[in-house]
Amino acid sequence: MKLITMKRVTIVAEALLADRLQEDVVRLGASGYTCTDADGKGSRGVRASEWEGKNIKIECVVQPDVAQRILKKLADVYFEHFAVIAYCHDVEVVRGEKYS
Amino acid sequence: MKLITMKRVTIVAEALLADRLQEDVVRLGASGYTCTDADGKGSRGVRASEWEGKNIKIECVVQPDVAQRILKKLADVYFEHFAVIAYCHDVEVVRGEKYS
Amino acid sequence: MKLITMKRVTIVAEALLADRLQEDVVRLGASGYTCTDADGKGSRGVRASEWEGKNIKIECVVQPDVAQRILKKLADVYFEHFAVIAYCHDVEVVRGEKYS
Amino acid sequence: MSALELIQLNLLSPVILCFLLGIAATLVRSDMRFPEQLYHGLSIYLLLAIGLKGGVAMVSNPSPGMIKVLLAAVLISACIPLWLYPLLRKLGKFSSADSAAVAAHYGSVSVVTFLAGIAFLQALDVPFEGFLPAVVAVMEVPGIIVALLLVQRKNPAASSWLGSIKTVLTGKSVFLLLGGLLIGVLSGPQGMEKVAGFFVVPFQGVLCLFLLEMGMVASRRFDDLRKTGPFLLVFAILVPVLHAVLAIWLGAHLGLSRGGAFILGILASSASYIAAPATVRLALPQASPALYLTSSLAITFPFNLTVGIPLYFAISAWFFS
Amino acid sequence: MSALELIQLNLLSPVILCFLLGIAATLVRSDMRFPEQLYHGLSIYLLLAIGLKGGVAMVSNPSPGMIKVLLAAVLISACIPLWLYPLLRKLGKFSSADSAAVAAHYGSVSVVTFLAGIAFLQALDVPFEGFLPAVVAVMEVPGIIVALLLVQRKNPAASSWLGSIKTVLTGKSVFLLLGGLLIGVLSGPQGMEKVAGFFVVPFQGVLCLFLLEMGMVASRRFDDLRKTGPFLLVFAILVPVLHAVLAIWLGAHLGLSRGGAFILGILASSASYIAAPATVRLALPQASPALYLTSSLAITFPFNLTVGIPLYFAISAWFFS
Amino acid sequence: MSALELIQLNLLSPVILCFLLGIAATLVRSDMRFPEQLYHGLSIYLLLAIGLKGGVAMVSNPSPGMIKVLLAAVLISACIPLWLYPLLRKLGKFSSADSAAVAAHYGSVSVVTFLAGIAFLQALDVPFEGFLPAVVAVMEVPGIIVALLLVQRKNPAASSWLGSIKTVLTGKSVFLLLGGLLIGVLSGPQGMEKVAGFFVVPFQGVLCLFLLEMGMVASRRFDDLRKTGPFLLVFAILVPVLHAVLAIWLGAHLGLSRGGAFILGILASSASYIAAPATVRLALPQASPALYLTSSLAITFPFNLTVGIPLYFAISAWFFS
Ligand SMILES: Nc1ncnc2c1ncn2[C@@H]1O[C@H](COP(=O)(O)O)[C@@H](O)[C@H]1O
Ligand SMILES: Nc1ncnc2c1ncn2[C@@H]1O[C@H](COP(=O)(O)O)[C@@H](O)[C@H]1O
Ligand SMILES: Nc1ncnc2c1ncn2[C@@H]1O[C@H](COP(=O)(O)O)[C@@H](O)[C@H]1O
Ligand code: NA
Ligand code: NA
Ligand code: NA
Repeated sequence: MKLITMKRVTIVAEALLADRLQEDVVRLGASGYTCTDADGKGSRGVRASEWEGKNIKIECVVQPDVAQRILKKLADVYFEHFAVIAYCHDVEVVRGEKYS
Repeated sequence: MKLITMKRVTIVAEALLADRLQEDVVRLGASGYTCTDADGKGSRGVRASEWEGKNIKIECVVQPDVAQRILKKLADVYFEHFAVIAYCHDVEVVRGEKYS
Repeated sequence: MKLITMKRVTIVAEALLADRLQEDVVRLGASGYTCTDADGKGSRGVRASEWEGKNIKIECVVQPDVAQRILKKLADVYFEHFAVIAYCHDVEVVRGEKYS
Repeated sequence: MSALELIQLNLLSPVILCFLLGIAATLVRSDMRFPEQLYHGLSIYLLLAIGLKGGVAMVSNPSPGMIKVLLAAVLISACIPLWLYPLLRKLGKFSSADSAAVAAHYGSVSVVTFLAGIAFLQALDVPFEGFLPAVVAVMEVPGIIVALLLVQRKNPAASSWLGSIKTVLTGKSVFLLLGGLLIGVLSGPQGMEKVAGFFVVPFQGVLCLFLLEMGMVASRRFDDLRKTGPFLLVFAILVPVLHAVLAIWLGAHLGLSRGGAFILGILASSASYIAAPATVRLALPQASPALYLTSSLAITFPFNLTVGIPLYFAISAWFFS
Repeated sequence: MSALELIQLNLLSPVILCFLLGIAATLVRSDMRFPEQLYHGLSIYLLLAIGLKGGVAMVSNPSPGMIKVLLAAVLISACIPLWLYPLLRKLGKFSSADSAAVAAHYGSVSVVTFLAGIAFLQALDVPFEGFLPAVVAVMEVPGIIVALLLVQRKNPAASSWLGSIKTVLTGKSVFLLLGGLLIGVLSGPQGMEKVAGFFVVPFQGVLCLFLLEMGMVASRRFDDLRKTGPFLLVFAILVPVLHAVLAIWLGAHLGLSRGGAFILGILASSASYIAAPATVRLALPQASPALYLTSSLAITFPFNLTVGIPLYFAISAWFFS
Repeated sequence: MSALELIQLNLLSPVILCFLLGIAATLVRSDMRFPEQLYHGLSIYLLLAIGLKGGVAMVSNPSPGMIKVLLAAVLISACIPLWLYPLLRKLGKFSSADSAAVAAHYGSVSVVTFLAGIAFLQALDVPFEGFLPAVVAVMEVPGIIVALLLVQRKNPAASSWLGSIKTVLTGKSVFLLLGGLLIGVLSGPQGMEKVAGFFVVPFQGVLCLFLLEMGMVASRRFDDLRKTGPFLLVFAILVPVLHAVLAIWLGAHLGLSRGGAFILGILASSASYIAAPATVRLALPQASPALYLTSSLAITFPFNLTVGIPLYFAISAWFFS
């Protein structure tokens, strides 16, 4: 069982951004993503549509350079005005070729 | 893109504890948390209100010492009688200052 | 607070497989699992029952050898025809004995 | 009608048949799942609707003696744990925490059993007091509080006193029952007329759907019956019958109609499986949910729905003749 | 009425218009999302309600020959895959797994198409047999099992035989249809009276809402039509028409009323898109969902709803005059 | 009736009492949670039902002058931001983005306020034009677009122009209102008859349940009132009254009935809290949601529901006597 090391990027953001962030991660090189509904509290606590769905969590398994690009894009574009956090860590996957 | 290493703590617990655990992690130093609904099976399998929401999963990104304190608190207070598991691992975040 | 290193395995799969995968991980040695509903997009995009629940995400904290076995089983049995991804990484848990 | 005819009438009503169908779903391992949010939605509907109807009934047919009945109802709730706790300790050999936990459940009430009782009265065209939803509301909390007072809590995980009381008081059933009553009283029959198409016409059918789910929930606990032993089984059937008889007798003396006294009996007899478990779990984490939920949800609740309701109604004839 | 007038009547009914609105929602890329749990809740309601009504009809207007019709219905379902499998293998050049998968879908039935057929009959005031929901229930499973028997499964991921049969038998539609029927029979017209405000009065409107969602679901598959080729398109329209005609003819000979024979035609004609896909996906993972879901959900289902229903009713006149 | 009597009538209607009960739930910190998917389900129902009823009314009682009214409605929406933007900039000292954001909300409309207005007219038996749902649909979008045009967007996170317009146009309220209207027109009174048990009979009651949730949502924003200052409070009450009076006057001149003119007033007066916030958040991320949501959801919406509706109706008497 050969395992290959990749990065998993986790993004938590207000639900309104779902479509955009999903497009972004794919455009930046993710071969896919997994998205779950979430609730949360942060330092800002600002959200525009309280009862229209709260937060979403997007997770994608990507090559390290793609992870870098995704985090950079988030920092540049979304961090200032939107409720968004993001982080990444190493994971070991089976069949690494699926993710590139 | 400078990344800073932090700890992500994951807590899975019966839904009834949601409010208390969220207050706990914030009191112990987390700048925020993300909470999702979950189902699950463990070694105990005890739950008081089957159809009133099952488990919850709380994830928070914190400084290592805060992670330690959270895990300790959980072990001391909740592990004996409640359906709770918790673990942590390293993550790399953008803008580490947000989390302290 | 003594922490013990274990593996967390994450499986994302089409919802139809939920029962089977849960049985599989327990049979292969997991002491429990946590399961959340999820949405997602991958390279295949094939699913049989679009509106009957989308994806599920199963997470389990296990001994390294159990993690190996779970990943192998998934690769052998499910990867060819089903929409499934899986990966694992190290986590630190309190009271490691609970997981074996 | 004889008790047997009443039991048959009850068992063949759509409401109870749906409950039995829910039990069957678990037994044949059907993959039917009841959406959780639908369950919550239906419960909001049922609580608000029964409150509303009660409120309107209160202004259109005011029944005297409400305050007296409410006080008696609080007293009943508060006293139940006082005798159940020693009973469970001594006869049942339960731990202190387990005894208090079970006592709390029988001190509180089951709203769904109440609704089934009302549906039963309506099928028989027996009248009852409009303020009964208020009786449900005041009976939900006292028994839980008294039971928790009976046992010392030194567990670090146990919720604080204030926390426990807050949990039960802000529960949605108390809030919606009283809120519905108030709206019913304020908007009166003309207001009701406009919303009867939603809150009255489909009510019994919605109750059917809800009981389908309750049947599934209750029967998922049937497996635990083997673990909990025969004492609990006997306890969870005899105690409700006893409580029902005493409360009906008391209701008759308080001047309630036969329907009203019967409902008071149902309430005293029933055991909570929503407010009490949530509160007890946090306040007495060392108590075993397998014990208190099995007795209230897997024994008393199905017993009351199927046999208890017609039985108590037959019994109520003794006091009203 | 001519077939054309019937088509017009059908297309302008709120039920079908809501279905078309659902399709439009996908085409104009509206951001409307139908809550998943609402979908599940409505389906539970519709299945239980149609069962209930059938059960009550069975006791108030018993129709003879139910057993005969049920047996014939099982036979129809079981035989359909037997001729469709070679047809798809030879003419369609489909793989063995794909052929069996598609055959399984046409051997089973679509409950929603059945409900739309019933609504159509009610709009025309045409009577039908009360036991028809039982016919739906028995037609759901046999075709799937027969189709799976036709192909050898050596894939390690494939579910076991027993597993497949269990999946289809414990499905919620079979369970709720039969459960509803039983409740209807047991509680009878007086029981029904109490719950008619929920299970009868709003039924057609609920069906509208449900078809709004079904329109969105079906049309999301339209894109796949380009991939699946012309053979499947022709197959998924001609085969249903053929099945409908044969089943109506058979129904007439079995002594069914015109309405009943028409419904038997609808059922034979319709293709499953709930029970069959779930079972087939697990039993034949190598078969392409794009093929079987596109044909049943994106072609046959909309065709039957819009054109098939009035067409089959017009055809049924040949056998009843 | 005097304005005061009308206010009392409105405040004691079940619909408004449920809204107040929702506010109370937040204030007493009840743990009642309204299931999110139920909220979405009810909103789909309400939009479709009101559209349907309007469509049927359009064919059974055609009212002249629809096009004229629709054009006027678009114009009203489009003009509102043009004067509110400078007002907020100058008098309110708001940033450019904040001013445009708030202006967008008042240029659009609140469907729930509209529904409450209709319920109010029905309680008084005042007739109104069938095409009013179309007026709601056309008033939702223009004000938002005009407001966004008023401010330059150079933020990299801001959504593109096309994106913003797409978001508002494909929103579910516009789609369902117009879709319902179309279905109503096509299927006519006979079609309606079949589904009235679902789309008409329970309508007001469903609206009650929906407003219970809206009360909770609105009141969760009450805390922000302290942060936003007195200017916004005055703004969010006076501006709606002014808009209502002007629109009623205009409606009277366009030949609308008193009911119709009153509804036009309600619409002009109301502020969006669904379409506008979603669009503005993405198009003007630097604008503060605390400002625009507090004013529209926590001030204008409750004000209009409780005081505005009866007040505007009393005012409408000036123009129709
Ligand atoms: N320290 C944290 N750990 C986990 N999740 C967080 C943390 N801080 C914020 N979040 C999540 O990110 C969302 C936005 O955070 P913020 O922008 O700080 O309001 C919150 O709603 C949480 O779901
Ligand atoms: N790179 C990825 N990162 C995270 N999740 C993924 C990724 N690729 C696929 N998935 C998830 O796995 C499911 C199946 O993927 P696939 O088999 O590629 O269609 C998708 O629906 C996603 O939820
Ligand atoms: N090994 C495990 N891996 C992942 N989640 C677990 C594991 N064991 C328990 N859980 C989760 O923790 C909850 C409580 O576990 P327990 O206290 O063992 O019953 C379960 O319902 C699961 O959601
Ligand atoms: Na009791
Ligand atoms: Na068929
Ligand atoms: Na406006």
